[in-house]
Amino acid sequence: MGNKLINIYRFASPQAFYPLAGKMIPWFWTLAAIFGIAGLYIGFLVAPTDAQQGEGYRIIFLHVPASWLSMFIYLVMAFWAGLGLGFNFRLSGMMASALAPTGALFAFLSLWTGALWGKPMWGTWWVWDARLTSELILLFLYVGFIALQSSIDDPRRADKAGAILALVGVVNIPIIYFSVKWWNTLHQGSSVSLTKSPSMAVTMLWGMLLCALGCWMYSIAVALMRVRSIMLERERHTDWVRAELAEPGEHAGQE
Amino acid sequence: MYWNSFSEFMAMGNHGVYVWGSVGVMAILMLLEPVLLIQSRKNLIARLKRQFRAERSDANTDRKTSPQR
Amino acid sequence: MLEASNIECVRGERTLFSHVDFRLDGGELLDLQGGNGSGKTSLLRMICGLSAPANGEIRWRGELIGKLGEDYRRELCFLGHHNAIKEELTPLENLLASAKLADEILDAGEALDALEIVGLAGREDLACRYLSQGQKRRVALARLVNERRALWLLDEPYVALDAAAVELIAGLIGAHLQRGGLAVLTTHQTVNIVAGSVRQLRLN
Amino acid sequence: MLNLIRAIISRDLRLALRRRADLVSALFFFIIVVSLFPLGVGPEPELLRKLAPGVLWVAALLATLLSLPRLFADDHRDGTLEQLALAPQPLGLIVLGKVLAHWLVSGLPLTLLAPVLGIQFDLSGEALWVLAFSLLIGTPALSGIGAIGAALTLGVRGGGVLLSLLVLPLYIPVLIFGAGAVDAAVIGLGAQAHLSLLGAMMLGGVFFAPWPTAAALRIALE
Repeated sequence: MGNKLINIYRFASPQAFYPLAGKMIPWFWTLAAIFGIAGLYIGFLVAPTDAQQGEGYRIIFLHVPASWLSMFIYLVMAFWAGLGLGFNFRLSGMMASALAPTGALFAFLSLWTGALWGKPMWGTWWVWDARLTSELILLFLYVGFIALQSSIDDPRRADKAGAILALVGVVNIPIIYFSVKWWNTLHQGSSVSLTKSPSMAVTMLWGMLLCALGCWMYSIAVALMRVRSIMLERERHTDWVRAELAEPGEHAGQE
Repeated sequence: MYWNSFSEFMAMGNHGVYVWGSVGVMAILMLLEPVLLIQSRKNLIARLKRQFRAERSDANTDRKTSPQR
Repeated sequence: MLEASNIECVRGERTLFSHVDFRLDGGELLDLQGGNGSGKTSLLRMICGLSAPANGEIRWRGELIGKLGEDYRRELCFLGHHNAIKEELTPLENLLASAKLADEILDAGEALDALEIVGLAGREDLACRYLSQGQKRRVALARLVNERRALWLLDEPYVALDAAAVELIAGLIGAHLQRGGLAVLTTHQTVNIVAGSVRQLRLN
Repeated sequence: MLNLIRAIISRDLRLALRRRADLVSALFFFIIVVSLFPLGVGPEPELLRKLAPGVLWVAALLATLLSLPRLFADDHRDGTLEQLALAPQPLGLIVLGKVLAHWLVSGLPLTLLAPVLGIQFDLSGEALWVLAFSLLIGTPALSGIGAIGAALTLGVRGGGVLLSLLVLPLYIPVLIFGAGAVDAAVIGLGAQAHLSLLGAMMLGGVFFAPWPTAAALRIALE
């Protein structure tokens, strides 16, 4: 029991995680490339056209994964943040800050692809559709999180404050989504919904899933890259960073 | 394979601008993010190395001057 | 009763102090000394439980102060760097409000007496905005007159006070120690406190 | 416990009354913003009736936001916040008291003022009632949720703007149901569903929000 705890702490220490993350990054890039290429191949080259929406529907293979990831990353971010707040792991706060920009990127991409989809479907770039509106609010939440963390100098306080914000955000997201949906149905029932294709063909589903997996692997790879930089920056006064950055041949001369 | 020709593929049934606009922006941003990360990481490492070297040379000069004191 | 072992304080990247140990029992006073930026205030805030030490632990009656929580806070009286008085309120209102927030019973008569003792007679109904720095400090210190909690934590209590007031506060602290209370002070100057035993701790 | 909350409220109210200028300027901000809209969009009663719920609610939101930065900043500056954090009661209860006091000096006056401004927008009698009632139960939620943001940005660079960035997205559900209730009343539909959801949000905002706020305050004091 005690041993296990020590192991978790060891893993959670930046010193142990830094080289591990470095080894994992190429693997996640490879997976991202495989899934992404497979998904795009199915989505753009194999899948048949949609009778109702024409070829424009193929944006779904980008839009839906981006939306999923933007929401999923917020959840993961809040999970790390909560873990950091509860158990005082240094690593979790760093993970949360490393995830936020990628989540914001996906929220933006979801809005962008949504707008480019809306134009041919609804004849307008922007519709106050429940999904798009919630996605916009999610982007605001990400921006708030990043802005809060970047305006606090002490990284420990930044982590904790960000964690509280992320947790409050996670509690609020369902409420926001529900309220926006309610508001939407009262004001205008949009006839075409982005995901409600009459019959979601199996190939389409596969394409979407593979693209989403690709985006997921991409997020992990990018987040690991970012967290490594954050570790170096924050732990720059520790010995392990010095050892990590020591030029070859210098080790002998140091002592 | 669903498409008959490359030009048909590019046209996307008259929705080419929207489809390729989505694909293009998404591809650019998703490539840009890691590139920027690698860039900033290089800068960070260079900065830290400079800092460590400066500290080391400070320490060395201290050692040299200390016997005179 | 109050024990600290192996305390370490880190501010930003700098370690202000480490391996600080002390033990304080009833009737004893701990005088924290050290230059500016040596971490006196930080240590005092750790003893309060406002901030957590980077390393080490602080115990009150044998229990960790973080575990005790409200039970610990019920026994301590902290006077910080700031006076914690409201400029818009009068000295009397300030004193009554702070007693209420600290969950203490203090009637207006006792409060007036306390203000008189610290030399603010006649100024009870003047908004604190119109008082001098030293007088504001006296308003804050008037709390100590009727304070019967076991542990006093005072950050630079003598700042901005004249010699007579310093004498008076030293007397209040002395009486507190004689009742068996504990006190931790941070100071720049040494002031004689007549009762109890004084321990000193220098932080560099 | 109730004594403590009462003590906090009476202290904060007394302080607010000694500093009436702040209170009044937030109210005038509300009045001015609301009055700007007819000047911007034209005086057609039909259009104004349609805009009224949204305009009044958004203005109330902004007016609340205006007074939020000072919720903890004064106490933080003069050291009172440390004393509150060291009081032998849960900090969450103290925050609850401060939230209620904040509502009494910002939300309640807005509620009382809103029907008068609603007349400018040609709202019917019933719509005015619903407007006042929706603000009455909606503004406590604004104070409660806003307190989280105020605590998180305490003593932080660019606090005021950052505060709006953090808090406004969280206000959206309150805005939707608050303005929606008035809207429903204007159209002649029942506003009850909106109002009960708003009531639920108020309970959540007032009784749940003080705890994360207290945690954020402790972080700010560290």
